[in-house]
Amino acid sequence: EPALIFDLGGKFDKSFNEAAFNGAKRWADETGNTFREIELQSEAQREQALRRFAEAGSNPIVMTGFAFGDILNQVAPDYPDTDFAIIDMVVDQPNVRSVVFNEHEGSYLVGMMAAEASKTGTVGFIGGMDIPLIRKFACGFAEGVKAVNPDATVIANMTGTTPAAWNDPVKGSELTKAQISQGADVVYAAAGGTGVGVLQTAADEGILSIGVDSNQNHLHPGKVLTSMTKRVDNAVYQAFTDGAGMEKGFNVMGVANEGVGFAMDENNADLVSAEMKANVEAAAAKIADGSLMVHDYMSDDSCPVLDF
Amino acid sequence: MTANDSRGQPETAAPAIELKGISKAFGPVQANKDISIRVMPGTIHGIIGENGAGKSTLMSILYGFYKADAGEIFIAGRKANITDSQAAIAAGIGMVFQHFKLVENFTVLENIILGAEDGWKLRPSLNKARKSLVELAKDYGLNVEPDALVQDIGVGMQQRVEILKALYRQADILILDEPTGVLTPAEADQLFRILGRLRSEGKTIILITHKLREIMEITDTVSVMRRGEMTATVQTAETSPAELAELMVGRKVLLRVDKTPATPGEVVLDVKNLKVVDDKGVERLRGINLNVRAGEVLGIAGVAGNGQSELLEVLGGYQDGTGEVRVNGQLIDLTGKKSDGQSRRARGIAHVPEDRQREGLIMEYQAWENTAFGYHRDPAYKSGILMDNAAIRADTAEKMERFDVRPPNPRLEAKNFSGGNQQKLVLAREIERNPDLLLIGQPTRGVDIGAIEFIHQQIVALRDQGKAILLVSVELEEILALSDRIAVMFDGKIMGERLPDQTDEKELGLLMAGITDTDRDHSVEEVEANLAHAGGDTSKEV
Amino acid sequence: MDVMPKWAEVILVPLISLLLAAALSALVILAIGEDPVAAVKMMVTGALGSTYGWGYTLYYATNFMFTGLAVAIAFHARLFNIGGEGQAMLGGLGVALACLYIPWPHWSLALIGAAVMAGLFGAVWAAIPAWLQAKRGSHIVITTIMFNFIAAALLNYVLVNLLRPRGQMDPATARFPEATNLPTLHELLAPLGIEFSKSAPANVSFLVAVAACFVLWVLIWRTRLGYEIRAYGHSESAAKYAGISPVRITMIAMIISGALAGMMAINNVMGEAERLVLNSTEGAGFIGIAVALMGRSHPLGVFFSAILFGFLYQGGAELALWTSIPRELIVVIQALVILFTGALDNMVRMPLERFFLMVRTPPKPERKPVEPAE
Amino acid sequence: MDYMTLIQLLDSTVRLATPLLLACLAGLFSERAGIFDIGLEGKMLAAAFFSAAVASLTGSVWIGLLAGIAASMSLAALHGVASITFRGNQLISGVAINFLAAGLTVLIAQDWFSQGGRTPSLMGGARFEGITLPGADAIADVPVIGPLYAELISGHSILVYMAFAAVPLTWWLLYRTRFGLRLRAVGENPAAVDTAGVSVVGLRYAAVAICGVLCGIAGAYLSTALQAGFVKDMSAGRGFIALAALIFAKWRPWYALWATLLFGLFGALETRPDVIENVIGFKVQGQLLGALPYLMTVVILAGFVGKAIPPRAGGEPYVKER
Ligand SMILES: Nc1ncnc2c1ncn2[C@@H]1O[C@H](COP(=O)(O)OP(=O)(O)OP(=O)(O)O)[C@@H](O)[C@H]1O
Ligand SMILES: Nc1ncnc2c1ncn2[C@@H]1O[C@H](COP(=O)(O)OP(=O)(O)OP(=O)(O)O)[C@@H](O)[C@H]1O
Ligand SMILES: [Mg+2]
Ligand SMILES: [Mg+2]
Repeated sequence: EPALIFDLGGKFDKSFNEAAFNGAKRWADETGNTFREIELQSEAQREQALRRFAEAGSNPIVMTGFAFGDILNQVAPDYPDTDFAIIDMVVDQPNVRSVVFNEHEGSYLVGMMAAEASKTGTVGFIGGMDIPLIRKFACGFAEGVKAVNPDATVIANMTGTTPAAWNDPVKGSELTKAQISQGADVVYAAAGGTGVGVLQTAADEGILSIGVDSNQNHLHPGKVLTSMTKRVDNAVYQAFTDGAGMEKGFNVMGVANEGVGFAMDENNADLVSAEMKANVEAAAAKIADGSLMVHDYMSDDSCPVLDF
Repeated sequence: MTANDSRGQPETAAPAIELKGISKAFGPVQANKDISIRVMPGTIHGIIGENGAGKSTLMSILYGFYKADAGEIFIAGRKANITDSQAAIAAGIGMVFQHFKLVENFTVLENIILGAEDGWKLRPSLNKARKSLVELAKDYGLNVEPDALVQDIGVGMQQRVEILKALYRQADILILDEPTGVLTPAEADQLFRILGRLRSEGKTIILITHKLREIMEITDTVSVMRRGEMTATVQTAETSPAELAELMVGRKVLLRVDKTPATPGEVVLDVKNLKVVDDKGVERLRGINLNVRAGEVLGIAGVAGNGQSELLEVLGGYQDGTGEVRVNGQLIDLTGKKSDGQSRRARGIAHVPEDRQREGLIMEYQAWENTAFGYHRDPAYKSGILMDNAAIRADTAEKMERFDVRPPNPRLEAKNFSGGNQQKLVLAREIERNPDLLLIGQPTRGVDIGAIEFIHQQIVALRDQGKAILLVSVELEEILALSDRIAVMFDGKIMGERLPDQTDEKELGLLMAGITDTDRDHSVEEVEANLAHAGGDTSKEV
Repeated sequence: MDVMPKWAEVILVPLISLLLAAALSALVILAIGEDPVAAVKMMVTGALGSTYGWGYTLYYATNFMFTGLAVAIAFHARLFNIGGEGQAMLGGLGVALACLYIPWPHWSLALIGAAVMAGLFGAVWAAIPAWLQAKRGSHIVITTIMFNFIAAALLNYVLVNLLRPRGQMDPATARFPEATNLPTLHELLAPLGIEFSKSAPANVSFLVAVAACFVLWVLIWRTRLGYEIRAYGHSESAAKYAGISPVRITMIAMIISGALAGMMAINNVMGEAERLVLNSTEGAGFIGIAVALMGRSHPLGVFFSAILFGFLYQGGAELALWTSIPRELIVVIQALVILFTGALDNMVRMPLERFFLMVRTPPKPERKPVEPAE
Repeated sequence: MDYMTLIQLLDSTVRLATPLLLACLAGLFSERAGIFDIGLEGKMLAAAFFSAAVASLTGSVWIGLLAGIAASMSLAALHGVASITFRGNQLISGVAINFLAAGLTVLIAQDWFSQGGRTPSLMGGARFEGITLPGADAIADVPVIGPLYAELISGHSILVYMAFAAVPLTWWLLYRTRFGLRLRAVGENPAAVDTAGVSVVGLRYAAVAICGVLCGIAGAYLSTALQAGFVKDMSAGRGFIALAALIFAKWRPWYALWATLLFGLFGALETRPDVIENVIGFKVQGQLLGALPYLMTVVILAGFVGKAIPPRAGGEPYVKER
């Protein structure tokens, strides 16, 4: 029986963890099998959950979130017969599959769309907490914007410095309004539950928004320009399907293998012109074949186009 | 069947109040035991008894503040069902509690209408109250400033507010629980004039007091309580203070202080030009000069709030001041780090503060912890880096024994001792230190006569050992009885010094009102006007 | 003066309160369609049924002991320190600096060094609000709340911009060197021949916490400083009379309080995570308030209520692992326990008192009835 | 900073201050009556959930508002039972209520909607829309007062106007009516109220109930006016900030308005680093920006606000005999 461990945000965070849950559920629905899961309540439970599931014979064990990396590195050698998959982090152990996503690439693509959809030449980014992962999103996004419109302004705000920053839609709303008053007409939210407020306010105020992780286009049909999809669901689904004895090593999920991308569906069909779509797809192709390198904030802890 | 018939006594009228078989226990403590009492209309009925005898409890039951466990209450011959204060008020009962029940940051007027407003809007109620206040003031000479905050007026004034509260509610029966405990003789006299006035109007008054002089002066009948029981009820005219005292305490009580003339020695305390400015910037002491010699008691008389408290505080080390204070010839710091209670104690100054509950004791501390209070850094109470609790407890047991503190249990919390016994705890702590100088404020406030006798004996004994004593009291009787010299304070200054055998209450009373030409005749109004001027912030006295 | 025998007050009242909380929790579990009996069984065996369970229970309890004691000592001086959370964060920073930048030869020295740093950092973070309260009259409740937020921002800055190893995704410090790793109870007990679970995080900090309980008990009830702190807490006016400086007591009580809260970091940061992560305190500072209040600010009470909360945390984790009961249920159970044992205790006490008053032998006639009985 | 920016900043201030103001006034009633309440946060959260949930189920935001108020009042009643009837510790009771609300809202949300502790998004009549005050459109283009009226004063949800109206109302109730006199008295000296023949228990329950109503509106404002639905923990510490504002305001209604507006302004400034940069001339580092409101509060508190004296009987249960 496989197991899935969600990060502290909880499985219904409408983005990252929820995507993982959807992948697991898809697997369960298709195979008719069951899986174990746990939503963590505290840091100490990371190791506890890993060990308990491993000892109870769960295999493989999939976990979401970079915060598991350090602990998995310690725990994995103790259970050589158990396979682990970690999402968003590289752990170099023989029984671990590491799945990382090139969020900067996906963000670059939606950044391009934002720049093309923007009439004011000003777009906004709203992050949850100011942590490197979020800067990676922001930097890729800004680069995409600048690629289309070098004169565009990117306003980037972070919501807060406590965990409440991920669950403060009211603050998300206010930030959106503040960005609107500075001229932004497309905003990209990478802020968990706070993003709900961003998308809502953007819809209310008649500007476009960009969702994150899952496809959030349906939240406000016709108001969400697109979503930067990070196919965590596929990663989990794949790990569950491969089951025990799966292939280990690094899996880099980028634009090339459709690990990240932008969401198109009937909800945003009218918002994205054919030309826009073509441009973005062309860029995607270039990223895929390596002719276009999007700067990864994590590579040198800095961003050439955005100042934090 | 009326209350009168039941006793079969010939009565001209039904008693205004009759209590039958009232019992009340607080947990294991039986505060009132099967108490019966009848109070005739248009009389003043005194109740006396030791601390903790159950007087306040009984009155609180009558006022509906506590519920009796058993017993019945009859008002004007009819059985009354007093379930709460509302019912008591409706039955025409008003009560002035021992500890005033006033909202300190409300105005006088607001306090008076609280609970007796008419209508839900405040304005009309206030206006109406203001009018009746003027009338009441005229009728009874109860002058108050309606818009003053209660925390800014003196205790005497607060007392009036409490009485006005009852009168405003048209009380026919007025209960006063130790009303004179914090009043000066002048204020007390005025209170009694008002009570006399009320009696003549047919109102019934119950007066609880520890002062036999007051009982003899104003009451018609007096009841004595002991240990939760009503032990006697007598006509005031047919009894004497000595008899009452004996009924109360169960033994003969010396009503005078026996002392030999003083033999003053060296100057122990020498104060020059002492000034104190309080937090609000008001000058509370305006250049005090005085000295106290070894082996004498200097009594400081004065209306509460004229700087006596500040004098004790600054000498006790917890109020900053300027000027020159010497103890045994050595200058002491009046400000800064070295000026605190600890350094004063190190200089041989002991201090019995005016307010035992707010300052002298930690009410939640057990008796033994309180015995160390202020002296907790004494090496004798130390064992290694810890406090030697066993030593403190042993010491406490001895002190309690010597000072006859009851119950003599070092592990009882201070709040569970009666007022008199709390005071003895403080005295034991301070006197047994054998200080060079004892500062002592209001030593017998609210204390029963048995305890007063004892406390006075201790003070005299300390003096006879050659110690210097600075006594502050608003009780002129006490000042006259204990002091070897008397200084009168008014408005932060010493108005004059007198010798106890060359002065009297009248002269001191005038000095206390700031009037120095004491030979002339003075009208009541003049004295009052002066007093009002000096009233000051005395809320802390309550 | 007590109506009830001491054992009833100390054991019976909390026990019945706890049972009431459990009964209500059972109803909630039933309402969401789960089996309450099985759930309780799982919690108890999961938290107390094995050395593994105990290892986690005690780990959480250690955190709560530190923060609970921190709140308790401040309470004795009538100061309400809501800032335990921020002080613990700063304590974590202190531990991290001590462990990362000083080459410790042995864990025992590292523990001492880290504890000192943790205490120091926590104390400084408490001393500022204390000073503002003592000197400027700024209400300590507001300032400590504000300092929690400021601490979070500071920690965020330090971890993201300064202490995070280059290229690391996790806003956390590097792992502390091997030499600073604290021995777990497993390692400590093994030489004594006691088998204790290897994987549980309870470590030597637990012993430090227990020692802190004892030291604090001595401090509060047996030393002159404790005497002064309590005196000040009961009555500021009396404290002044006795020559106890309000400024000094406010500062000292808050510094001790902050140091204790900061020292929590030797458990969660040094003992468990072995690196400093952003979210290391996880609200333990706030739980400390409940722990202190439930323990009536007495170190022994704090000890037991910390264990109770440790039990709830670990039992809750077990529930989350093996059932589909949502983790919020655990929060509800915690709420009910706090409510019944801490706030509704009189609901149990009042009828009990009446009962004991009824059954107690009537006072002997020769006893003076008005003298308060002991 | 130009005029429009100022207007926008103040507009944001008003929105952010409104829930704080309502909660602060709620706390004011409770604490003025002598009942400390650190459970404002929990009551707000519960109200936020129930108003959104019921609005979403019924399609009517007004019914939602009532449900939110009812939920908040139930928790207030619990606080009352614990701290008034059973004379329990008011702080513990408040802590417990915060936990209870945090847990129950998600639990029930999951049970009702299965959307991971969220309610569905509210649409149409299920949420409060901003209302345009008469004439706002007409004078919008008038310089200075046009934007002031049309942007800042007009266009908020009805709850904002209710919150602001609650300030004079509270003042009037407290200082001009019999109820207010008694309420203030019971927080200062309950024995005085008791001996005056007025029920201490009754008054305190009334105060706690009013506290419940106001917290209920505050919560409803979060989820049905500012947002279009409930997200777990969405009160995000605002109850504690309201408590700080209450102390800041020295338990007075008008001061409460200024205090919460100040906190609102800090919050608004935090969303506009560009404005701050313009005003002070250099860029404020991100985390410092986040900490700024709290630093400013401490500075103002230490520098300008004197000692705050709470209601004297606050926090102590009223026991007249043991
Ligand atoms: N609220 C209370 N709770 C418990 N016990 C009380 C309470 N009030 C009084 N008692 C007990 O009842 C006894 C009688 O107290 P009461 O206040 O009636 O005495 P008193 O005669 O008024 O004394 P004093 O002269 O000191 O005012 C006391 O010994 C005390 O132990
Ligand atoms: N809550 C209480 N619990 C126990 N005993 C009490 C309580 N309240 C009062 N008492 C006791 O009741 C008796 C009388 O108390 P009261 O309130 O009349 O003041 P007091 O002790 O006479 O003080 P003072 O003489 O300074 O006015 C004392 O024995 C006091 O200790
Ligand atoms: Mg009495
Ligand atoms: Mg008395």
